[in-house]
Amino acid sequence: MGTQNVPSPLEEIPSSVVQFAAADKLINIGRVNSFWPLTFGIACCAIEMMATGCARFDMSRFGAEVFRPSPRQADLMIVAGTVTKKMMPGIKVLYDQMPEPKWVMALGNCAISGGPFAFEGQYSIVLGADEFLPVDVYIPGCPPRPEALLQGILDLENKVSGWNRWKNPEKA
Amino acid sequence: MDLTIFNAVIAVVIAIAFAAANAAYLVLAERRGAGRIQRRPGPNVNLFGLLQPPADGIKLMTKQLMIPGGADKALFMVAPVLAMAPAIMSFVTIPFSNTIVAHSMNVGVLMIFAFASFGGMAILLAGWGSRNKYGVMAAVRAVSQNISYEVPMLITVITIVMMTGTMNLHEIASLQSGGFWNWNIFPVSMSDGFMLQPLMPISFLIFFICSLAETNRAPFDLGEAESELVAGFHTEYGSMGFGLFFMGEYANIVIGASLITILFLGGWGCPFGLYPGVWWFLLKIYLLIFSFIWIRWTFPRTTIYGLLNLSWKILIPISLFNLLLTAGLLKVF
Amino acid sequence: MSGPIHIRSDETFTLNVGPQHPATHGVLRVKMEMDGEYIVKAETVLGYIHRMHELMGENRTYPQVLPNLSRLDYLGAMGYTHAHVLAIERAASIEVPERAEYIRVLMVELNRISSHLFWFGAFVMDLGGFTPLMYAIEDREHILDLMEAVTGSRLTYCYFRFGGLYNDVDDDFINATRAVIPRLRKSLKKYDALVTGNIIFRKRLEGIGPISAEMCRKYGATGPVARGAGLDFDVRKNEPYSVYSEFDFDIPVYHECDSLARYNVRMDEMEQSLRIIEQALDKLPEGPIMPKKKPKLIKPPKGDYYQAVETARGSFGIRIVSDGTKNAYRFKLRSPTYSNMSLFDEACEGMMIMDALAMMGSLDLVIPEIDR
Amino acid sequence: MIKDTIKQAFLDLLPDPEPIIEEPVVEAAANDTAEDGKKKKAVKKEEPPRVNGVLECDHAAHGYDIDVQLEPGELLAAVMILDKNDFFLESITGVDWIKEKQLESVYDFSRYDFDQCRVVIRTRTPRDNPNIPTISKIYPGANWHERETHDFFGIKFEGHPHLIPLLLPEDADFHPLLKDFKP
Repeated sequence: MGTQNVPSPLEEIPSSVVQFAAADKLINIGRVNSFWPLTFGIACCAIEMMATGCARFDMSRFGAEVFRPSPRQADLMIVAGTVTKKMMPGIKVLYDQMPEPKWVMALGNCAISGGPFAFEGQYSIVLGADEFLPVDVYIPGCPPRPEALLQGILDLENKVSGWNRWKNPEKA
Repeated sequence: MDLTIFNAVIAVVIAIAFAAANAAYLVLAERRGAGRIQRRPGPNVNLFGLLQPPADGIKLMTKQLMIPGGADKALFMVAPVLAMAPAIMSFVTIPFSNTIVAHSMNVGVLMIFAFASFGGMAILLAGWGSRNKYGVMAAVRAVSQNISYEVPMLITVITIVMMTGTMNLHEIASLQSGGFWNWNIFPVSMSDGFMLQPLMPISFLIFFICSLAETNRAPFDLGEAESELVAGFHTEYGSMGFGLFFMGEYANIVIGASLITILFLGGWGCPFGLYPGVWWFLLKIYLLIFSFIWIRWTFPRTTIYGLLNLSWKILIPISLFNLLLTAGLLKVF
Repeated sequence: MSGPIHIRSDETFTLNVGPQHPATHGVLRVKMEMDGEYIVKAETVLGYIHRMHELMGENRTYPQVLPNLSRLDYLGAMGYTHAHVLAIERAASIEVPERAEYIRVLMVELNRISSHLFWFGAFVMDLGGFTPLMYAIEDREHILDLMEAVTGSRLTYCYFRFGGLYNDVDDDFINATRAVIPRLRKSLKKYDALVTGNIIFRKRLEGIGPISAEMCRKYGATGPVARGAGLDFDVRKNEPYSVYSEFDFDIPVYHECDSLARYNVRMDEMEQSLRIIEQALDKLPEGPIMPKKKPKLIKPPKGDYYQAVETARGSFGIRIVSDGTKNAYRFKLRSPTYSNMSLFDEACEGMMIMDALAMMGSLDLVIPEIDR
Repeated sequence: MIKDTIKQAFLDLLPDPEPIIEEPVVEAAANDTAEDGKKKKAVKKEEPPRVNGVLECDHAAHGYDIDVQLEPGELLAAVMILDKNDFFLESITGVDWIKEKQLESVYDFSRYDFDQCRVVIRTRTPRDNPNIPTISKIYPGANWHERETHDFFGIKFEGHPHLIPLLLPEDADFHPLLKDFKP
């Protein structure tokens, strides 16, 4: 999955006499165990997002099934589908309405780069959600499979807290 | 004198702890229960999901506190507290067993209803204070719902009060000790002499429906009708404000279940008269809470007019009739 | 039970339902002028997922456009690609082997069931019941498994080719499909018991959102919306394409015109689709899946071609104006939900918001298909 | 058969009824293979634009039965005939004939009953001042279709109650499906 190694803002805090590292770690692990995504589907990928939340794949195992319809209660924005120029301000507002800390996932090729709709003569779409949002995890696919979304959530957990649910079998 | 104050403080602390723990773990129970009903595991990875509520709590507490521009700051801040506090206060008078009761009051039933009516107020303030159209609509709905369902609920409670002759919850529960045939729900009650009460199951049913509606649970969750009003009255609440609403909701459920248990199901008494104690009480309330969860994940939502019609056209006439007949029966037997 | 009598007050406010709203199933916006809980006037604003498929159809060659059709309506993608290949085959006069036609019908009907199952779950979720969605999606996953084994994708299929198919089905697929049919039949019975009979559910739908046959005609509504208004219109029967004339199936029609009628139509349609699948499996002929003679470059002769098919949402049409080159001169997509949605503004006037949203759910909207 | 009724009604409507072209030119091309089409293309380019008139088409080859081309002024009367005969509006769209400096508006009609008859009405208007009367008074469903056609082609529908962009942004001043459109 396309995670980037951007240093988390917590690492930039200058060290002081009192160390909060342990507390920070605990807080981050708490956060990553309860990503509440925003109920916000745009196109095809939203169906796979719903499929991920439903019976067979069940995002709830990782505490991430609480889809909140209000951005105030959400931590994670999954941009699932093509972002059009008409919709972009709306998505920006939704992102701004989410309280910190918040994360963004670009689900599917459209949200990554415009996908199949970036063609000559296109006037309507934004070429990827990262044109106006700080995307944390990119999940390619058209649409991505539910397993890919689950892996994306696990990657985001790792990115936020540096904590792994399981040992990486490839490294061991 | 000092001891009384000390006792009261201890009681309140225990009540808060009990309410908070209950609320936190009931959320988990709800999520796991929903999962079971929906053929999926639910949150189960960290210690069978037992660490899920702390994780949610940590997350909610460390989230940014946002007050939307244009909101009434004071109302916006006070509403979640008002949703949570009365629920905790109600715990003070609930007898968990013959000995475990913080303060046994003569007007315990009345006090709980007084506090319960705060719940509607909190929703109104939340919806109004957040200056959100969905919020206001949800608030208006929730208030009309609370008002409509308090009436049949109170009328039903009067039948109990008439039968037992007291408003003290502890006494009401004590009168039902012995076995399930002594419970108020049972049509033939024998605690102090033979009493024929064929209408008590109806009272129980009305009370059960009303407590579902009073706690804003599905199928009566019009205040936070997710598919229509986004998130209802707490649309603008994030972080712990939302958390308090959530906890308040579950604390209210516990209160509702406790009240049903005490009024109808014999409180801490064993169904067969053996080893009465707090465990029976907890068993009963958690069974009731499970049925609440079950109902929530089974039924679709009613409409606002369907809901009000149910109360004013069906439940209130039935409960009034019920009251009248019960009074007549009490006179005869 | 319809709503109580509404006494209008002078004060109204505007409520924006969408673009991000749980009930709109995507990015649709309805500007509602509200009087309390009542809708005085509604205006739908579209275009939030307008991706300009039609211009793509003109800029790209015909095979290149094929994947687009499944992005149009991701729930019933097979039916839409079917329309495209049929249109091109009609324009370029390509013969299709019989086996391919049968497999196409098989796939389209499987896809129709999966689409209706998803709609069923989402519709009940609109009404506040969350659990049926889970059951429906679980059943849907079984269908997706079948289709994935053959087509290679879960949602946005690009399985049909001009003249035939990309991949032949094998015995495993046929056996697995035969095994899934009784399972789905059982599920449909379960949904009937669980949802259709539920009193709250019926009270919320009976008599709510009336759409009369005349209104359907004036707005060009098709599919289950028209069939719920007593019109026995189904392109598969009225204007048989592919090999649909070989199959024995009924058009479910309900005359109540309300949301429950539209719900019932779709539930019955799943049963009919199962019947078609059974027959297609029985009749499946042997043979090739691609024609022997097929032009290397698809260049339909100059002219104007129209092809209508019945998708899960109604009559979908493709108009191709060809100028004899490998790109279309004009590529018009007539999407059924566009017409179905256009009557929402008029139909929801005077309704309460929760009834209006229940009606919106019963229209079975897929927003990218409206906006194209 | 409704087909004959409608055809006769259209023939009566048109002021100078053209003879029905039984074997239209486009039809002949449809039966040819692609290779032949290539050769003929050079010839066809000089073909004049289609004249107004009623055309009976082969449903199997084109997907519709009756194809009428008429002046914008006759549109309302023609649509009224279809309305009386219980047709429903499938869609409205446009075609940009840039070489002929004309915009064509295409109306698709169909029927709900089994007497299947798809009717296509075309009307052409000059490209520099495209004006066509609205049919949204007869078919309210045309409202959205006409707005969409206005979005994409800039055809102005006279008398339309609410001709603002529907699919394009509210302030859009471009018409993407015109052949000379550059984003």
